[in-house]
Amino acid sequence: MKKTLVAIAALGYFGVSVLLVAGLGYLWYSTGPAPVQPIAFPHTVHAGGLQMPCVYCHTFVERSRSAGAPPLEICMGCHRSIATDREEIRKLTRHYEEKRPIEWKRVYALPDFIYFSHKRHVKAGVECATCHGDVAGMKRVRRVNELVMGWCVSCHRVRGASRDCATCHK
Amino acid sequence: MNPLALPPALPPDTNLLLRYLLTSALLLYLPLLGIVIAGSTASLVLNFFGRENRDDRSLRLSREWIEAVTVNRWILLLLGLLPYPAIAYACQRFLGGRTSLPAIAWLVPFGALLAGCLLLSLYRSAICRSTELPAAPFGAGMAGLLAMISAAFLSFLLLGILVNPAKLPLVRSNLVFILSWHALVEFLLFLALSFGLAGGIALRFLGRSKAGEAGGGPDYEARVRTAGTSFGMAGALAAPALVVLYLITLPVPGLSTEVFVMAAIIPILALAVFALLYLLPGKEEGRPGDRVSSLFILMFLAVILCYQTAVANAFQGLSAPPGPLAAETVSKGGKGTVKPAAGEAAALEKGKKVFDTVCSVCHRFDVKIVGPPYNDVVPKYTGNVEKLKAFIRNPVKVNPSFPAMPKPSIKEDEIDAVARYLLFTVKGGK
Amino acid sequence: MKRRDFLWLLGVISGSTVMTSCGSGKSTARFTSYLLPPEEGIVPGEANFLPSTCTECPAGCGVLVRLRDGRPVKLEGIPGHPVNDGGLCVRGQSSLYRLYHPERLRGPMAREGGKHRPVSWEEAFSRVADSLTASRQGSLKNLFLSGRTTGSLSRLVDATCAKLGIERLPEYEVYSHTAEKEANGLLFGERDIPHYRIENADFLLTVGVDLLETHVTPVAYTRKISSARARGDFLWYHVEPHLSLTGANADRRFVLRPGRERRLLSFLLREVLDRKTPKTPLSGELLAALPRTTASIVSGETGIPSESLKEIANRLATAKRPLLIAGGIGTAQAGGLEVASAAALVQWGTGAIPERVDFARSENYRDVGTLRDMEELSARMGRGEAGIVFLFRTNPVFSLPQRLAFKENLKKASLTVGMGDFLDETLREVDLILPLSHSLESWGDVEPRRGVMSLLQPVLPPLHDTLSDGDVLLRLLGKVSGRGAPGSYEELLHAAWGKRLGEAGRNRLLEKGYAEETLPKKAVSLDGKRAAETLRSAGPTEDAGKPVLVLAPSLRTFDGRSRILPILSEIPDPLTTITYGPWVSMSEEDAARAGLRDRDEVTLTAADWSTALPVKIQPGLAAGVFFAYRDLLPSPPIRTDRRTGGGVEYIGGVRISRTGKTAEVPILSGSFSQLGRGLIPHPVHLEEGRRHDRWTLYPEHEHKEYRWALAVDLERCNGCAACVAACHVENNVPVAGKADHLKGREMSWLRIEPFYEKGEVEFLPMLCQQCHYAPCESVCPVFAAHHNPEGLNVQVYARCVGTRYCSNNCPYKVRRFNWREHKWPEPIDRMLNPDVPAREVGVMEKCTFCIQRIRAAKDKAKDEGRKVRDGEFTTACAQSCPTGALTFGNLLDKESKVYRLAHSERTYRVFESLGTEPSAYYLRGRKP
Amino acid sequence: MTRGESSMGNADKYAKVDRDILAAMEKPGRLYLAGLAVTGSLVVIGGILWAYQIRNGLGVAGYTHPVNWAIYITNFVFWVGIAHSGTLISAVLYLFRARYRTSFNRAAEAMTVFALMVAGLFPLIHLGRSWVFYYLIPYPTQRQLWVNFRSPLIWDVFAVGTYFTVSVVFFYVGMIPDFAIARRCKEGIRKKIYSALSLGWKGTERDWRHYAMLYLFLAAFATPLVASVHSVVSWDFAMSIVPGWHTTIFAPYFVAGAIFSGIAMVITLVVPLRKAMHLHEYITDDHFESIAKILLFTSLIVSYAYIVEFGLASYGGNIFEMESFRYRALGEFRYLTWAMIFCNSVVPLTLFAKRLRRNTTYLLVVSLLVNVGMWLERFVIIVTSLAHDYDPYVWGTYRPTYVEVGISLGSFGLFFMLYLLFVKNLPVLSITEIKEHL
Repeated sequence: MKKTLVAIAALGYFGVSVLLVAGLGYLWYSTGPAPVQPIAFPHTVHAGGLQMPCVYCHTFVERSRSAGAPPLEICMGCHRSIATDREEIRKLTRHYEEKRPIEWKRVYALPDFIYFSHKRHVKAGVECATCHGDVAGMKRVRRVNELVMGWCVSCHRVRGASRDCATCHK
Repeated sequence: MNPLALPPALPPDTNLLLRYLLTSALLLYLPLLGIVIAGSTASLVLNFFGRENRDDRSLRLSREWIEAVTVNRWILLLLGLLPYPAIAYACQRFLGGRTSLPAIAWLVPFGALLAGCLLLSLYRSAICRSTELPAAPFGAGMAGLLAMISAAFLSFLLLGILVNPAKLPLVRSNLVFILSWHALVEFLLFLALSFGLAGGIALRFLGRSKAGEAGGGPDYEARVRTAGTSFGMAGALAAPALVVLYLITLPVPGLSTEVFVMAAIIPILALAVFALLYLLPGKEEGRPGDRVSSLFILMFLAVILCYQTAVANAFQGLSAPPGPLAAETVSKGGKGTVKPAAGEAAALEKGKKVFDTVCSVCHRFDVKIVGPPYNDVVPKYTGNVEKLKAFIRNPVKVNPSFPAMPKPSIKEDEIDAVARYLLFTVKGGK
Repeated sequence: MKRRDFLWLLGVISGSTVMTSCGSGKSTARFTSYLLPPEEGIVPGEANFLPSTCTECPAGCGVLVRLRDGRPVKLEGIPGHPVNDGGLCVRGQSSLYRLYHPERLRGPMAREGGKHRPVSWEEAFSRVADSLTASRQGSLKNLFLSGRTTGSLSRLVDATCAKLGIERLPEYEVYSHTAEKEANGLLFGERDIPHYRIENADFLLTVGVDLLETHVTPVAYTRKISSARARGDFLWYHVEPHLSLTGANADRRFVLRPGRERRLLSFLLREVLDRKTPKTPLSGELLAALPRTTASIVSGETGIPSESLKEIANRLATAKRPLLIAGGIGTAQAGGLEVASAAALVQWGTGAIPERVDFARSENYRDVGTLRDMEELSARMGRGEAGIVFLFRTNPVFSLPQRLAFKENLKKASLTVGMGDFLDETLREVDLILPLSHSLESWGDVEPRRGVMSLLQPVLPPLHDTLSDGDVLLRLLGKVSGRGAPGSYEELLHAAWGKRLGEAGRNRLLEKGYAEETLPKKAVSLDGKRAAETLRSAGPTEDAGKPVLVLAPSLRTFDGRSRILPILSEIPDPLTTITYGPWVSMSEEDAARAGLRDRDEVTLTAADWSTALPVKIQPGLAAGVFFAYRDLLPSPPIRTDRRTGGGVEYIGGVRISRTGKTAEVPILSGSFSQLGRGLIPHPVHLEEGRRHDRWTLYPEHEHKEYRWALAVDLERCNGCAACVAACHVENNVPVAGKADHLKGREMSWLRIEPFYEKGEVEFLPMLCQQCHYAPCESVCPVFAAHHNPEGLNVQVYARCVGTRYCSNNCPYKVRRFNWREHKWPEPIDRMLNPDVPAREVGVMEKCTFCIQRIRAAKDKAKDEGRKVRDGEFTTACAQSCPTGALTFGNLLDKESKVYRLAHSERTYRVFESLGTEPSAYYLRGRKP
Repeated sequence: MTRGESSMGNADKYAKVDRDILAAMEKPGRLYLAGLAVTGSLVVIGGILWAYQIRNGLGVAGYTHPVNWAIYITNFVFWVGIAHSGTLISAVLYLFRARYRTSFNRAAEAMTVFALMVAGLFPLIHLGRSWVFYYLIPYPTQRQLWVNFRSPLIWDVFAVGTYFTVSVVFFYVGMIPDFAIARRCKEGIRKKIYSALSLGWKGTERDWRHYAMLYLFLAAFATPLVASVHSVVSWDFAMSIVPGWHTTIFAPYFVAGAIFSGIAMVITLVVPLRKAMHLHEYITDDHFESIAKILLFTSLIVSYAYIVEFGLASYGGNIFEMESFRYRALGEFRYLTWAMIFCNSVVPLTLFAKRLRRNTTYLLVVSLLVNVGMWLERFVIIVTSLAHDYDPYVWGTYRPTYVEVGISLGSFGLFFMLYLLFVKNLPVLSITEIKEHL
């Protein structure tokens, strides 16, 4: 009697731990560094194959604190005529015609209380890849750096940029 | 010059090969270290409480155990120490890829390990001679154990860095930042597995006593079984929880499906161990020692593979760590051989910018991408800027083999600038 | 802002959650591909500005709307605007809350039995149309009552009324300035309020008029006065029975018995005429009509010592460019007409007309009706003559006295249609509610002053199912005519502007937000005969009877229309520092006599009215005079003046009796006296001697490029609290609410401390002093409070653990702690400034000289490869200050304005003896 | 061989000692259980209230601006104070070889440990964001931030931390031999635990030699801590610029106060203990008399400090300071102030009478009053000084809510619960030492 009880308990314990591992796995997959986007945009083709400059789509990266996702008009600029038969492109055109903005899943997000300006960093000569990794090589964009404070600070340290709290903390 | 300084990047397959070699080396090494630690712990504890109330059985077990785990001092030294520098250097060189730590970081645990082995062998030889152990060797044993444990811990901290490359700049500037939660958890996991393995080994090798021997006999064997079983149980029960913690504390970039799969194996194996030990019959032949041990070895393997994959993930897609500012800015800057006409320069500069940001999406001068190479199409406009500008303003499909060129969203002055730039460049100006 | 921008913004506006109230949450700013690239000059993530007009009160100040991703987040005055020239009052700063207020009407509603139920616009309009025809058959009069409307809207209303056979009633304003208009009408044939050019005067005498609170166009007056003061030869005397902010800021303030203004005025008139004869001498008839009196008599009547009387008269007569303004409660009384016309005559006599009293640019109050008009309206409705009654942006039920029974009579109309933005007292009574858009959601223009046009333009699409003022009328017209709306109001306006200003003029209007027409000088002539009659026909001075309750206009909520803005109850009344709830102010003597202490509740009883109010003892108030702000007293017992038909704001013969209860009134000030602690020292450098040299082990703070500092000129500060409101909005300072205020947990980063000394009050704006040796920094265990290289005491909210040691150690007590989580109910959360995080529960927060603005300015400067220029940007408080009392800048820049001020001999710093070396410099004492 | 067995002559005496003292650890009676229940429920209530406060923010407590610190810090200082006499009695008296120490030391040491546990909670309870308390601990983080070593609060963290560690070790080491004895008398699981706790104590000469050395060392080490820790705590106030806090006298003043309140608490605890556990032979009236003398002495020091404080303010000529003390003596908290003076300065004077010193009931009453008085002292110092500081505009007041009160009661509950548990599970008197002195 006691033996079976213990056996059940043990089974439960190990089972739960396996489930936990699975759960963590799922969590990582759903909210992890490489979310599945509404439209499977291949950076490998655009930034990789065509070697399009990042600025062509992320228009504001040199002008604003937020790089921003390209307005659909920019995509349509080419895809009115190019590769219009592909499924993903059809999705794009549908969005454009129905005047529905595309809600991309965020890959990198900073807390509310942080002030970060792409403009400043780009103008200081930081390559996009320094933080975003080799995006041209990613079929689905993957977070390669956890944006933790120490990471930012160490880079500021190395480059001799300002390390006053108020530089980043609003 | 740091002896462990970075080599030039290796060809990827070499890297991979070495990585697998390293894995197997670790697989050999970590369990061994673990056994030594766990075994000597057991021995010391038994000895301590044995002495307290004249308990020959525990004293004897204590002796046997330490003998089992440290076969003799030379082997101990050999096995314990030789692989270490190799692994350290390998980690440095291949796991880390572009990373490097100061040599001292690897030398400290190595030294600790050395000391640990020596002290433990002292203890071992002492306890082999007599059961009524004088204080000094006991202390030596304690010290040795501590040294071993700290050595192991430090190594794990160092390995932990490689799962979180973003930390490296910090560690370089301040070694304290080597501390990390997931390294701690991994270390605990390692200890748990080691104790389990030690338990397995105890069940396998110890307690084979001839009758009539002092402190021998069946109850001694019972004692051995309980000891072994409890060690094994402890390991089996601790492992799953620690695995979960390990996954939680692992830096996100290190995670991937493989890691989770590998991690999920461990609780299952642990369950198997538990079952084995729990259903352990009291009889001689039912010794599950070898099976238990092998299961624990498997768990070790899983953990190590987990770790390796995590490291691989962490480094995948990561570009060069930030160097000082100058390095980046120098790479920028225009390239010019033929000077353009004075005054024209500004317009050309502007034109180039437009080309870089807009046209270059589909066009190059010499190669065909989406659109035709300029060197083929632009020359026909030579000396006729307006015509080219008109085309850019609203393009018309010319060559059926290319998709129609979309109307670029650029302003009039930009159109003018880029047209001039194109003509100038195809003329061979650079 | 054009349609395509709305298209671009599509998705941002629609239910974008901008910031969670939890400061530490991951940013929820969305990552969206919009359809079109935004307009030139609009960069997502960066702010842009659009001009519009503030509609919080009829003054019509121009505002620049600060937009972030299509959301208005801040209002600032338009520099150079003819009305407010960059300044903005506390109400204007707060009025964003009106746009985002959660209780705004979200769609048309119709009364079903007792309750209102939502209906469609179509339904609503057809209902109006039906009953229009119905009342046409039933020979009922349809009436249209609105608040003051000017410019194109007024014309549109006229047109609509004409088309639909509706009688447009005179506009209803609580502050209608009837007597002044009447007097000007009688004497000069100009039935309007002239534009007072105070900036040209060298001596200003104001009688009862509340220039700084509500009178016609307070911000304009404030700026004019401060510019006159800046000239140095300006002197300002004020005469009033109670204590007002205006009085508190005059150079000298004389207290007279309520109701005796006419005696004073006639004395002054007499004196002036005796001393100097005007360019066009007065007719003998008029001179004969002037009442004869002497200083001693008048002194006896008014209670002003006769030497002071002589002094005033003397100044008035001898000043080169004197100006006398009587108004506000000074003329809203029995015999107000005499006061006003005497004042007008003085203006005439002293040659103030037309240089300083400009009728050419009069303030467009012609169409505003009187209290008597409302009596008639109420009576007509009572007699059942009214068909449809339209109530357009007006709230008579709240402000009219009980005796008019307006509320009851309203029910007798066949249909009552209310148009407004909130379910206020009036709209609660009507049958049909047509919600109007906020002025930031609609096109329009106002003409607050003749020849001055100010633009209203939509900066965001309507948040709710509302229509703009114009479009409602157009749609109604369309419905009734059955031919659909004759175009949108927008088109109509553009056409009108084109016609009036020409193409170029219209574009300038759209770009700058205002347009000024050049008008010919208007020469008015005095009608001596009528003037004489007026003076003769004056009855005997009827004494209000003691004690008198003065219904003072309120700085914070005008006539009560701004009560719904939560932030205005959050900001303390400058004189009493009371935030929430009504109260009656009482002189020390009276309180002592009745044995009353602060917060004791008393019942005020007048002829046919009584109410219970808590008491606040008000230093500097004359015995026998109580005063309460009118906006806090629903339907007060106001009599109608028999001659002008205006309201009488003095309530005589008020009896008080204590109820024995003590009400809960949040009085923020712990002490009205500075107890000799030298916060406002006299003379300035009394603390100089006690400055000690320091010896420290720690490295000195060094400032390489910038060291930010703020200079506060106490001579200019008039305590109007505009800066406080600006700070609230700019920095997402939460609204704590009454319960917290009672516990002393207000959240404002910037407060204005009134300190009284023998009845005289001085205001001390207190904000974080950004000390060089800050006591708060050394005690913070986690470096949440730290000193940044630019001399600011930065607070890192994410790091703060909430030991509150910093606040204990702050001698100025300017740090605020988040005692609880402050909610931002939708849609107010869209008003949050994205550049400033909303603070989490349990963290300390404080002023950092608007570090987000500093950051932006430095960013811009860096792009252009230069240092930040002086005056290139400024803090929210300094920007909003109508008097320019606050100056912000870089102390390391020897050329900067703030450097000059910081090194003036008028400068001191609060608690200098503590050696904290603040970066906030206070200036006191007139320039020598 | 324990000393107990070494000299056969007193064997029975020794046996009796073991019996008596271990008898205290036998099955608990009704009263004990009731006490446990009461204290336990207080703890639960306190816990719930704390949870409530964490969920809804500190606003649920009566704190205001400007009174940012109040009851929680008061409790913190109070409990740290209580903690002091523990080590003091034990260590200092050990160094002085004071015989009557043996009857108090164990109780006192236990008190130290528990009081510190309770005290340690309050800085956390008091935090606005308790869940990030670890920002206060200097540990290497990826943020590359350290704590601000200029802040007295950080000194607190260290001081209290050190003191806690040392007193725990001291407490434990002192008990090792007794565990060994308990090990012999007990059966079952408890035996296992005791034998584990006794660290294989064998009672050989070697053991005793090491033991004595270690204990002496710890005593010597702990004594200066008594002074240092409370000085540091007092600097929380003295280092600030708040009028009424910013005084040089605070360090000695607080140390004296701490010992004062601690001694009082010892009496409060030991008197009932002696009664309940029938330990009259081991804790005699002489012992009480001597400890009462200490109480009297420290009371005099504290009173002197009061006089100095008010004196400084009155002739210091600093208007802020003057106002602060005027408010303290005559303001709305005046009753508390005078109650405090009565309890701390007036009542103890009666102890000049020998008869009263030897009357345990009277001592109990006095000690209770002193506890109250000392709590009030901290409260008055903290609250009144904050309520009226520099800028008169922000002057405010403070009214506690049920949350603070509940949590404070909870803390007392926790303390006494721990104490009750201690009484039943560990030897309340140092058996071996008592034997030494037989």
